[in-house]
Amino acid sequence: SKEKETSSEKLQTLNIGILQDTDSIPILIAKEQGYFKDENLDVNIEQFKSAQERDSALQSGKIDGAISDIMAAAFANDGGFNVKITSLTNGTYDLLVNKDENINSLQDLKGKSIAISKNTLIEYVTDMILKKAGLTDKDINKVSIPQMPTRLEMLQNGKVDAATLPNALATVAMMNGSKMLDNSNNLGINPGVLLFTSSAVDSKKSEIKAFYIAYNKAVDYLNKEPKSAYIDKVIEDGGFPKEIKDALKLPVYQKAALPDKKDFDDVIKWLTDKGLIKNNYNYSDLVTDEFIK
Amino acid sequence: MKFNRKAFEYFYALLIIFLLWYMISQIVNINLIPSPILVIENLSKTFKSKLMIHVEYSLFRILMGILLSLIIGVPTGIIMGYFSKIDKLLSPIVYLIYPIPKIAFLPIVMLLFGLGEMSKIFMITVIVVFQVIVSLRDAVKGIPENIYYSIYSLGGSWFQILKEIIIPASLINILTSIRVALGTAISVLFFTETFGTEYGIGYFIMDSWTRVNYIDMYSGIIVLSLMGIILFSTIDFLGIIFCRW
Amino acid sequence: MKFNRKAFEYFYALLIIFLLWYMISQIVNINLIPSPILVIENLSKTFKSKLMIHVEYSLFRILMGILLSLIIGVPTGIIMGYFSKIDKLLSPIVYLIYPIPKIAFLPIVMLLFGLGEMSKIFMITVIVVFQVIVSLRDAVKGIPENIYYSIYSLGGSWFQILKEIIIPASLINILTSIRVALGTAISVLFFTETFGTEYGIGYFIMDSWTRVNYIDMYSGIIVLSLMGIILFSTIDFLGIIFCRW
Amino acid sequence: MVKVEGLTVRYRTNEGYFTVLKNINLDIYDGDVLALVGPSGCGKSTLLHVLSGIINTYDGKVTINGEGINTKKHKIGLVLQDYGLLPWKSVYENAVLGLKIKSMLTSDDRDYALFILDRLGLKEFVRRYPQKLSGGQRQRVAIARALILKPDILLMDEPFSALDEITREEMQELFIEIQKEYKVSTVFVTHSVEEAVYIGKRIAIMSKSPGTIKQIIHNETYGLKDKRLCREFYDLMIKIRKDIKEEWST
Amino acid sequence: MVKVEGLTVRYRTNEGYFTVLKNINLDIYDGDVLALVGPSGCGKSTLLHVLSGIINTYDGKVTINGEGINTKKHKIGLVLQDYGLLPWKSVYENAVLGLKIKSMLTSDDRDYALFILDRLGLKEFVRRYPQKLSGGQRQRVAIARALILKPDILLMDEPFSALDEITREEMQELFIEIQKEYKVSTVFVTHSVEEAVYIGKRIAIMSKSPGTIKQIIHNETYGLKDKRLCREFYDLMIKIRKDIKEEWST
Ligand SMILES: Nc1ncnc2c1ncn2[C@@H]1O[C@H](COP(=O)(O)OP(=O)(O)OP(=O)(O)O)[C@@H](O)[C@H]1O
Ligand SMILES: Nc1ncnc2c1ncn2[C@@H]1O[C@H](COP(=O)(O)OP(=O)(O)OP(=O)(O)O)[C@@H](O)[C@H]1O
Ligand SMILES: [Mg+2]
Ligand SMILES: [Mg+2]
Repeated sequence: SKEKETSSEKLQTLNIGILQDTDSIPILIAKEQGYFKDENLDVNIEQFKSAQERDSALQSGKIDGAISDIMAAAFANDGGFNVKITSLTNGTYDLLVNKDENINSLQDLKGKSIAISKNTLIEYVTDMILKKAGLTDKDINKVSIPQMPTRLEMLQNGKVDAATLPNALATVAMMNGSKMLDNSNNLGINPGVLLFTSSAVDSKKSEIKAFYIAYNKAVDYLNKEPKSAYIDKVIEDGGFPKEIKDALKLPVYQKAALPDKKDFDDVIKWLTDKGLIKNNYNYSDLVTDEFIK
Repeated sequence: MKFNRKAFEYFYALLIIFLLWYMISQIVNINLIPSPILVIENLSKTFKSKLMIHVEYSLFRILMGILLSLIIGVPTGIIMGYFSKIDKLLSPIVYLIYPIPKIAFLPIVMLLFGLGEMSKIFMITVIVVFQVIVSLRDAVKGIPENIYYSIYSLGGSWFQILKEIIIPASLINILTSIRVALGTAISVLFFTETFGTEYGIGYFIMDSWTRVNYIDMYSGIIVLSLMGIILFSTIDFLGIIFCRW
Repeated sequence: MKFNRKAFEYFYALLIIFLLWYMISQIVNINLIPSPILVIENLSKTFKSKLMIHVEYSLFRILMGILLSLIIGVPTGIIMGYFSKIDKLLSPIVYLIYPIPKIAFLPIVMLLFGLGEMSKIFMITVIVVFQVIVSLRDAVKGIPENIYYSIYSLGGSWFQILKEIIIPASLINILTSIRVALGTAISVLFFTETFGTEYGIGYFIMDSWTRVNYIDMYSGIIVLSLMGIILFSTIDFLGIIFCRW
Repeated sequence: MVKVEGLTVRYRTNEGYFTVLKNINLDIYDGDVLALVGPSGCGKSTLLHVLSGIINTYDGKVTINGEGINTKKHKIGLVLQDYGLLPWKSVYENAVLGLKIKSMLTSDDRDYALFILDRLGLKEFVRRYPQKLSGGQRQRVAIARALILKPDILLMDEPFSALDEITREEMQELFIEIQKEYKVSTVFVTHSVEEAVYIGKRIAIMSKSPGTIKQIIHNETYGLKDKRLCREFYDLMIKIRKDIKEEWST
Repeated sequence: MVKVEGLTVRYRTNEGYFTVLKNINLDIYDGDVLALVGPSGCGKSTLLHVLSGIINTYDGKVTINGEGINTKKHKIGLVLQDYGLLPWKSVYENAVLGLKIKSMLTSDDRDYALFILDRLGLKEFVRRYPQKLSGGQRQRVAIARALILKPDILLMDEPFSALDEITREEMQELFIEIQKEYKVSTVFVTHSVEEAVYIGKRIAIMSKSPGTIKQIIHNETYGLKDKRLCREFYDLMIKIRKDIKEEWST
């Protein structure tokens, strides 16, 4: 890698915001394994505890890109902040039911309460799962609990009958006896994406390209190495609960790819149907294939 | 006439803030700071249809929260201020609990009080009550000893001392602590209205924020401000009525 | 000896709280409320190696935040309290801004101050400063007119009036408002330390929470409480030194 | 009867304990009028504070009719040196505070209160707050409060010090009149030897700090009419002035 | 010279404006000692508040040496009726407050301050806070503050009202002594006709509220030694007493 350093021009630092979810793991690995350094790229990873903080940092230009989702991208553009989706990320979202509830199929959810966070990917996934079972908003009682750990506790202590949680916390719930009814992976939907601000897309092209080279290397690493080789580090840096170390089922990571067009259109339809965005976005409006061919 | 003057002052304050805001929005010209004109336009269009219901929910929660904080905090503070032995027992406990971020106990509160109104009001109360206790305690401690002399010599009961001396002497401080409590209560709405509800101005702001709808968000903030001003003015008015000496 | 007694009082308060906590944890027996014994064990094992650094960061932020709030809030409050014309101009503005949930301005704060220390300190300051302003203003307003008479007849300058009358007369209230501010500052750490840092006791608590590690979380809360107690005691001590009359 | 036996009072100051009153022995008979004269700072106010139950940590024994001071049971009328008015109560409310605390504000009381306030020249101020009164007016409100209570024991700390000579004499007459009617046992502190002799049945002379009682003089002129025209009146004044000059200037 | 021309002062109360002083005309010559006598509530304190610059909304004209009252320029020594001590300052700090405000606390001043405090019998209390003093001691601190300032104009509101007779006489002597030395123009309010005649060069008698000046009497006995042994002294007292009795009792 020494030769590379001399050959290429100096790259700018790339600031990436991540949340505590499994989508972020390839980035953590890339940093950890020095893949960014190999590309002569400085990546500064900023951890955020909530989507609001991540979006604030993005909107104020303090980070160039972030692990996010299609709805956040649509919201941002609708609010006048131009961001571009550059690739898909991998994560699953599980719909769980309390262990003491006698709910064995999606149909049993009728009349029950589900904890979600409103107008986010969590609600989207929940809606999609319910739709598959032929249920609508009227059939169930959605309860908004934005903080994920609180949602987890409410589920485990029977304050709600069901809840939708991301992979890591869902694993905790399942370890404690909650049952998974369905998840986004089974449905084949994947709204998680990596996005960059359009100013970063314009001014940090080579950086983003270098970033994806490292990202793909990390995906290779994840698919090749046994979980035990990296899980401790991932748990530590990713902010995951220690006790899920063995139980955690990581998603199958894919090399950087563009999101599915159907996924995208479904999300936009969901958003426009609910009146959450004013503009109707086409795939090409928000997604750029510049970095992934 | 007096009322008119007051209204004028607020009007002028609003004007200044809007002017400043307008100037900043024009200078920096980013979406983060939308022009106040757009916001007011949006507000005037949607207030009745969209925002009113949120205001009603929030108002109820704030008033209940403040009321509970006062019901608990005022007596506790007064007793701690007057009986230094009780102060010695309780103030370490207050000092220990006050700085704890109450939001960390949100799950426990939700377990105890459910997902409904109770837990929201409880959260407001538990955050605000300590400010009330500390202010009241210090106020009562600050009453000069010799004010009590006449009532001591008359053999006033503890209840009479309370009624004739302690409460009037610390009335200004009670009002101050209500003011401070109110400000805090309104701004913590934001955290208590994010769960288990789709109503409340805190929810509205947070939701607009998630949706990156800054115009809605600022509309909500303006409504919150106005709510604050109305409540604060009520207290000022009470102050004028009750502290006439 | 006096110090010992104080320490004893705190010790006893801690004991009571731990006992209560222990009983509750035994009765409900859910992992949301771990036994205090486990927490203290964890704390004693990890305090030096894990928590110390968080305490240092947080302490710095709190002290800077409080300091800034006082530097801004005390003069503003005093001036508003003394010059009723200025009060009439400024209090509508204060009343408008105070109840706004400052967290909603996070994007703007980030824009102005970045993700680092500055924006955290600013957030604390902007939340706390209004409480200081309101308390101080009300305190200065409450100084009886006739206390000023001697200095008026001596032709004291505004600065002398400030130094000889206003500050000593409102010293108790300044201390009260520092107490209230401190409690608030510590509990908002929680919201300001969640971005752009991996240090700070607020971060530690939040991080433990999202990791569903309640033992760590409660360890952090205990540390926060103890920080509070130490800071509160310092103020009590200052009060004894400065208010000797 | 009020009995003070071996009373010693200390104040705590930064420099340690400070003895204010030292071994005071004093009897106040029923219907007695004891004038207390003493140099500034000798502990007169402190003594009244003890008698009125404000100070209750002292050495010695203070009893009223054989039992300890019980402010709930005994009706103690007190005029404090700094008046002790409550700024948040109007003149009328301040004046009837004593009755209100003793919970017996009948319409007769109200009439009596207004009568006394009128006699004290405060009629037009009943609805004012104390902060808006002159010094002498405030003092009269304090006197009114004590008198309206119709107390068993009346303790007055320089009650006429802020009044002009004419008002002062009117007040003295009023006091004598009320005293005659209700026979209330009274201790009153005064700086004026003339006043002590004019009003007092007995006159106690205190020493410089730490205060002790040096002399108790039985006032032969008590009850005489037109005292100020009597020779004995002036003789007693001269005697007392001589005594205190010797006593206090050392 | 202090010149008061057509001074009228009103207070605002809940019931409207209340005229306290009405068309007061008064000259205070340099080195003058004007004793002000008036019934309680007639506006004596209010007049001193005007002269000392505390009240500055009034009708009429008040000038010192031809210009308006300027508290920054003139050194005004003021003894307030309620003393006006600052509770957070020790006796010494309270006493030198005037000098400190006028920013000239030299070591000579300190010596003078201690000398005055000693003369007022406050030596042992210099480090105490006012709340721990007796009424008379507080009053003496207030007097000390005014004297230590070595003022151009000295305004005293019943300065000796809380002092026993002996101390009072000592204070009177001290005042006369200082007045002789520094020739400070003085206005002092008193309730005692005897004191007015003993100290005053001129004696102003005020009417009942709303206060006006009824008479200004030139005191022929001013400056006499051993006044209290002079016939004229008593004659003047009797005359004044007669006048005020007529004047105030209507
Ligand atoms: N709270 C206190 N703490 C300490 N010392 C005090 C306190 N109050 C009064 N003293 C002191 O006790 C002594 C007696 O005070 P007291 O007020 O009883 O005097 P007094 O006889 O009423 O005097 P005066 O005639 O001046 O009112 C004084 O020397 C005073 O300095
Ligand atoms: N702040 C005020 N507001 C309204 N009225 C006032 C105020 N202060 C004093 N007064 C009234 O003004 C009149 C004169 O008051 P002032 O204090 O000047 O009297 P004074 O001559 O000093 O009486 P005293 O001898 O009793 O001290 C009184 O009748 C009083 O009730
Ligand atoms: Mg006294
Ligand atoms: Mg007066």
